[in-house]
Amino acid sequence: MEVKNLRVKSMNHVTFNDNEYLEQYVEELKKGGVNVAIGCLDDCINWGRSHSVWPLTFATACCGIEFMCVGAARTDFARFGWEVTRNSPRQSDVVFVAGTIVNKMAPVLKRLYDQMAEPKYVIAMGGCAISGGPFKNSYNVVKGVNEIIPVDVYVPGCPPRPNAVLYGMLQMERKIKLEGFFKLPKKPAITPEEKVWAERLAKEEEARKAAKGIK
Amino acid sequence: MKKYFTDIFSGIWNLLKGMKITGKVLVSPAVTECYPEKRDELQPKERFRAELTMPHNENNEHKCTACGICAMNCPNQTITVNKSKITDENGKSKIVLDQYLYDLGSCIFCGLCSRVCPQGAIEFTNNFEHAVYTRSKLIKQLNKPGSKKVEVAKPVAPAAKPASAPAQQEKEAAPKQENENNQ
Amino acid sequence: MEFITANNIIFALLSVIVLGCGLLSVLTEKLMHAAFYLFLTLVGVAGLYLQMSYDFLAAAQLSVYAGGILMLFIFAIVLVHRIGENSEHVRMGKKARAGFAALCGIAVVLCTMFLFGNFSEDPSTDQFTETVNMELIGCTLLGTGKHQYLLPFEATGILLLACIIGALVIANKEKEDKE
Amino acid sequence: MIPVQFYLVISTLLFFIGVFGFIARKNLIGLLMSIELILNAVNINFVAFNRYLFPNQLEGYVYSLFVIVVAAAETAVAIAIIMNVYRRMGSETVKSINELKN
Amino acid sequence: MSLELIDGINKIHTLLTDNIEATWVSLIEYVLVGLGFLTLYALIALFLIIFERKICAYFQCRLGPNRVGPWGIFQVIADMVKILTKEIIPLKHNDKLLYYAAPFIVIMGSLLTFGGLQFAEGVYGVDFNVGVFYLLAVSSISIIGVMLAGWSSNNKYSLIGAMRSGAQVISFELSACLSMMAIVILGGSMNLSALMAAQEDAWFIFQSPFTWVALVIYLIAAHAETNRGPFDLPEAESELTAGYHVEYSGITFGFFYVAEYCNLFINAAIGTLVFLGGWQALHIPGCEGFNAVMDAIPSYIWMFGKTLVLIFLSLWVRWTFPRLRIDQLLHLEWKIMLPFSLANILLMAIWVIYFK
Amino acid sequence: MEDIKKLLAKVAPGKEVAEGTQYPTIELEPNEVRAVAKKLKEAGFDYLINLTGVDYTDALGTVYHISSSTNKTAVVVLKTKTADREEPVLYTVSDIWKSADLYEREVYDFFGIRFIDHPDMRRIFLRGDWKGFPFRKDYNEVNDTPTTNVNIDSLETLPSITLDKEGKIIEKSKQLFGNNEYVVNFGPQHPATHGVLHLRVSLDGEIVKKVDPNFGYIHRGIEKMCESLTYPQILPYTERLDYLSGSINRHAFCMCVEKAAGIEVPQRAQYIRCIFDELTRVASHLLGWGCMAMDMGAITAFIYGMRDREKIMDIFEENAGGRLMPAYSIIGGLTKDVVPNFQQTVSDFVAYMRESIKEYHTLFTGNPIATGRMHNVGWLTKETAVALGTTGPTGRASGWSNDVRKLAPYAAYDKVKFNEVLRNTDTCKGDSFDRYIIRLDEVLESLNIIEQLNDNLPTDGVNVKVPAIVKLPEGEYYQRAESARGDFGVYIKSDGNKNPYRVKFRSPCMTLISALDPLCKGEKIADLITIGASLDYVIPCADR
Amino acid sequence: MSSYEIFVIVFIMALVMVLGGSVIGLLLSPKSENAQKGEQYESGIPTRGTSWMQFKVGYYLIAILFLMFDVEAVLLFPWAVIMKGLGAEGLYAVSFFLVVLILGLAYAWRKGALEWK
Ligand code: SF4
Ligand code: SF4
Ligand code: SF4
Repeated sequence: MEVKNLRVKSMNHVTFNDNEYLEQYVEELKKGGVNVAIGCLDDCINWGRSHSVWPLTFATACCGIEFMCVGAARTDFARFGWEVTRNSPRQSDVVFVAGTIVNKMAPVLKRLYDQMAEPKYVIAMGGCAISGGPFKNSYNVVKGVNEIIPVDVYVPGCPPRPNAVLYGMLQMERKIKLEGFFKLPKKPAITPEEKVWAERLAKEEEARKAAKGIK
Repeated sequence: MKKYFTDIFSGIWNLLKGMKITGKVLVSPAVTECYPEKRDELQPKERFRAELTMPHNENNEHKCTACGICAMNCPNQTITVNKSKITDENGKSKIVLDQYLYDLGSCIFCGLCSRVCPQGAIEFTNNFEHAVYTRSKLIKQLNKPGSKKVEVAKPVAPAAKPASAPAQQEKEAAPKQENENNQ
Repeated sequence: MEFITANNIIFALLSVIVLGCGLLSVLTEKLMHAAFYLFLTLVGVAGLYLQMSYDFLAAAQLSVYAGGILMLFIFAIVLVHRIGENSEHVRMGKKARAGFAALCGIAVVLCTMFLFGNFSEDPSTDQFTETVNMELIGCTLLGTGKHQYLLPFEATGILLLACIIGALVIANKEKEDKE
Repeated sequence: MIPVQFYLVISTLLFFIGVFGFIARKNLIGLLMSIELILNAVNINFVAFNRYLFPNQLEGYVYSLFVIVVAAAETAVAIAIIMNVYRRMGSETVKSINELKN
Repeated sequence: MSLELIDGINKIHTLLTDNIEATWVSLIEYVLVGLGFLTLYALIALFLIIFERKICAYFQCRLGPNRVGPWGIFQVIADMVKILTKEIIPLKHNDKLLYYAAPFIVIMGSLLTFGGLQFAEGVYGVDFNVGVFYLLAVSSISIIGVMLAGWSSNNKYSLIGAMRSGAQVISFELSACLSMMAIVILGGSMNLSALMAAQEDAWFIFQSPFTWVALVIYLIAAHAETNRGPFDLPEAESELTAGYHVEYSGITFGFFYVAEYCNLFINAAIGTLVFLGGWQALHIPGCEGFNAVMDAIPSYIWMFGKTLVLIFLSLWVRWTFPRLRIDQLLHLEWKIMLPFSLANILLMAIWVIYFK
Repeated sequence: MEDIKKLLAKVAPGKEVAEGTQYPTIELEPNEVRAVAKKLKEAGFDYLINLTGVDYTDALGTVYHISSSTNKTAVVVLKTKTADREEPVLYTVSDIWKSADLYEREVYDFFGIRFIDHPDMRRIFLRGDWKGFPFRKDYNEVNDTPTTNVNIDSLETLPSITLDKEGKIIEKSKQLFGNNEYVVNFGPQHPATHGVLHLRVSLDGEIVKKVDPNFGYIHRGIEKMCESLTYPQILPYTERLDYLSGSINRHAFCMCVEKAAGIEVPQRAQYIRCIFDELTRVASHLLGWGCMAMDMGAITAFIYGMRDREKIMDIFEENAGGRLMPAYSIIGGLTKDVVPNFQQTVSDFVAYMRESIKEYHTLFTGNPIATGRMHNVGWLTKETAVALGTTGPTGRASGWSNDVRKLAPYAAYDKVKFNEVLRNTDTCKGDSFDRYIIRLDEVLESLNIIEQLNDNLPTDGVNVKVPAIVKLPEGEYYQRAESARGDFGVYIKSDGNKNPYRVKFRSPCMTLISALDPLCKGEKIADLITIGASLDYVIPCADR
Repeated sequence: MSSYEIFVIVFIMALVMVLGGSVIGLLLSPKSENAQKGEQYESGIPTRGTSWMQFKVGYYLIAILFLMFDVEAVLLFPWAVIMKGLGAEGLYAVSFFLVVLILGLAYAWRKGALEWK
């Protein structure tokens, strides 16, 4: 499927951010050659999967409250078929990392993620989950959950308003629709930018450590 | 014995009353706002802080002097101001803004930066649709390529809105008085 | 070909379930598995009753055995038995002896049956499609005449009462023990 | 139709499977389950004979009904006792009953 | 329609018997009937899932699924596709045999009950002599599956959930049984067809005041047996995260999910058949014109309509009340519903003797 | 003030009461603390507000803020310190004031001070394998993100120390749970622990035998971060402590700084701040109500609560520019004036909310299932409440009048008439139902306050000019405020720089969580959830 | 089609459904392996000890009571069917039976077996 042909009800292609990523993703998929029958089956399955993404209840902090709002009457993510929040990782498809992840929580999150059934996705919601956010200088906070688990969509905000979360969910929907289901699972592709980012992070970290040492 | 029966009946009565409430809601219209369908009507209130922007006027000019006060005041180094010293034709050296980098992914929308900016060069808009697949895309360069600082002395008229935020069109009057209130 | 009627196939299937699961149930070392196989056996037996068109009996079998007694077993096993722990390691010798005894018994009974049994006038020609009517069962249970069982019926009531009391007494004893 | 012998064979086999379990099992609950098997075997017998010999009287039928009832009663009390044994001895094998006696 | 359906079936039957050997005919027919059942079963589950989601959303002043297909009706299909393609996790410490057998037992129990229902005039799989009792008996099988599921997962939440579920379902089964007995007294038969015939002129709820008591008791008990709120202790989301099926993933979880919804239907359908006249139209004695109009409505619409009403009631209850605690639950069953249903049986017997 | 000084002279003879401080303060040697504490307790000072650890660079010490449940406005401060930085030990007061239990564990975790005879000296927030004590000024350890779960057994043994006759330290340890106990983990990822609390619950069938709350899954180190931030920069962090009463926390911090720096805030700002506080309280109670209903299985009620809460969020968004985190108060006033139709919106909301509350009562309060689950479950007597320091609605439901808005009025609270909502102590002793109903009553009371403030909004400005860099004079400052969960306190120790030397937030939630174990003992699993919901704690507030 | 055949068909259909579903699921779904996947889920924390439950008398008391009443119901159904025909006589016949059982319930109630301990 082409990125441009991707249908998302009531939103058109250009209103979305970061289409480049999807294009690159499709390119990569195409490299392997697409079997028509499989491609069709892929589309069917992906249609189903993209409209039935059950989140794991995982809220650690303030973003969790906004996440509750997403589920409440005003925004109602049930409209997208996402409403069945499962408490058991076995039955859920996506983790909304809503809130700060600290060192003590990191292994728990990792364990939960590991225990989820494939295919599984991660949405980092809020500054804390993306980069440590407000607490990125803290001694105990994980600087972005992608240090522990692969993240599919980043929803910035502190906390993001419910509609922003919906927007993130639509992004997720688009991504799932493009995937080659029979080529799953594979590690999320690490783009060059991501690498740069990681290096930058490492540098920051070193600088911080050095600064502490001097004191 | 009497209590046993009254308990049962009052219990049932109260349960029915509860069901009446939900039944009433069942027939009244839903309060759900359909976000992507009614996207245009559902812009947040104008004061809502969702993204830091640097307004540019029609000549692609902004007001930032690259003083770095905002970056200094930011609690978690969300803003990076890269500046360079240049000598202009008059031989005077001055500092110009190279890159104004803003990390949407770690901003906490405290509004401190825009409050402390002596030039009023940055302000918040309420465009909240930022979700991306790559984290590095969240780092935004706020000054547009090729832009430079306006030469007019302050205070300046409010600059034109960047084209990327169409929702901002109706919001014109607000910034002026806001600037006055800034401490 | 005349053997391969749906009826016979089903009978074969049911007997395989009954005997196979019965056997597994005594052979398996895990108690919960034994209960599970026992469950299948009971369902199979209910199937046999059904095949004979004794549907009330089949339903009673399901309701009391599969729904009630087995639940009790499962509760008991959950409460006194750990998962993953094999129930017992019966010595081979004991098993062999038991097996021998059982085989002997089977041999004796079957021999008796087929040597002395008189199956010449095969009564199986009856078609059992007509079911026992419920009124008949009711009258049999509640009547006082010959071949009617009101007295045992009432006695069952007392038996059940005795059971309730007995079980409660034992349970209360436990509480006292605890205190 | 299925000749009556078949039922008898099944019932015999099931009966002795139960007997085997009764002898071979150490665990009290296991024992009880074997008893259930035996009772079921008997029931099959009752029912089959009733069906084949006196389809219009319900002797065997009612008997098996009562057997089911009694089985329920027996299990209930037996399990209550097993629980008690378990609480005292911390195990539910035949041996613990013997120990209980002493 | 139902009669045409039977006609059609007969035609197929003759067509087949004319051409193929009898054994094969019956085999083919078995397969067809089986598949028919399965399809109906699955369709009902799918329909109920979306029905509940929508209704629940309206109770909560939300919209519910509305983006997949018109009014979101394809939502469940998406769910089904998703759940089918989800990984089945190989657990480490579970009891494999029972773990995989448990969904089978649950589905079996619910399908067996399903097979004993009547869907319209003359449309049923089997017409047992002991119809009502059969339904009660086979529906008690599912709980064994639930217990095994909880135990074999080797997880503390699931074990506690299973134990609760066991205690709850067996308790409420009693009341369901006894309330049904009241109807059997009134109708004088356990056979569903006979009960239907007895309701031709007036549904049972219009025949005796005690039927109402029985109906209420039955509805509560049936609701409790489906393990749905306010009786969802076994899967109490906020206590045990997901209860007895906490370790099940993918389609194995899907089975529990489907069975839950089908049980919802089955229980409502039994309630309809036994209390509300099943597929019988609403008749008012002496009001011929009205009766004729009612008769014009096909029987399957009556059946499903009434069932939906009962389902809606149960959803209403579910989405209004908080969950009971286990002692409240037992109090409700053993100290309120059981005495009431025992008394109800006696009263019904007296009623039948003196007023019928 | 005077009689407290007299009292202090009596309980601690020979100790001078420091001059020029906000509260009467005395400094004690470590070994005197217990004796003085005991005497103070006997004199009626039975409520330990706060216990703060401080690193004085040359010494490590603790600061105790103590108040009384009878003489409510009285606050005294004790201080003690030890110069030993290698093996610092102090004496526990956890047997005198029960709430000190967790506070002392916290001090141990942050500063490494061990308390003699404290029964449970495990780390509280940080992982058992954490290196170093982060709040010490010389802390420079590096801790990597761990990827494996902590060996849970490190939570099983409770280390403690005691003194033998010669005064030598003896290490002891105790087992928390028996080997055969059935211990179930509730949380950190659990729908009913309101975030990431980790409860280890020992069960006997359905009955709860013991609850061991395990904190720290959201310990973000805010207090330590504050030490390197300027005062305006700290403000956004206060909102993220207890995000459900964010505005109130922010208000409290602003007040603390303003008082210390001598900044006079205009009346209009004070009024608006109070309106926002009360709106926050209403929003928080609505969420609390909804969550309680949801935890008890009534999901619909939760959605109704959230529906009405959205109206408050709208007001916040329109005026302050944030929903959950309004970020409205700043040092010296407010960021902006309210929008012109503010008053109208608020009074509409008040009217709407009053109707809604009635609906809530019919829907949930009257429900026999709900009442059956809440009545007689989780008794919290007034004495226990005071001892544990469970303030706020929880304490008031037990009949302990502790509303800071009443006993130390701040901002505009002395200008409005309102009642402190207390549950009648004769008929109820503080069970879950009391804690439930008091929240709805408080909402009504808050609506009254809002109405009064809203009708009399002054028209002077909303902020005053403050210096670009706020510096507080050297000293210690403490400010209490009534957050939605109770007595919120800000402790600032300043050394005159633009950054505070030490900041401590008195979290009302930590003490609430400490009430879980005594309340849940002997109740059922379902009650554990109900009690937890009725206490209405917010974990990030406790973990900070 | 006679009754038990449906019984068997449905049995087989249940098998088909479960097996078919599982096979499709196993074939289609992507798999991944990691050390923690097969471990028990307990809110993300490794479980402590076995998940075996402590002995609890309440559950089996309920089960026993249920069993007794279930048996009673089974015996009462034939009576219920012919109740109409028997008239008052039938009522007397079972009333003894019923009273005995109600006594049982009353006894259990008095003994507190119906409370949850
Ligand atoms: S991103 Fe902001 S709102 Fe979200 S959890 Fe972190 S601090 Fe809270
Ligand atoms: S935005 Fe304002 S404060 Fe920041 S560098 Fe530019 S002029 Fe200075
Ligand atoms: S809003 Fe706050 S966090 Fe964001 S850039 Fe401005 S000062 Fe930094």
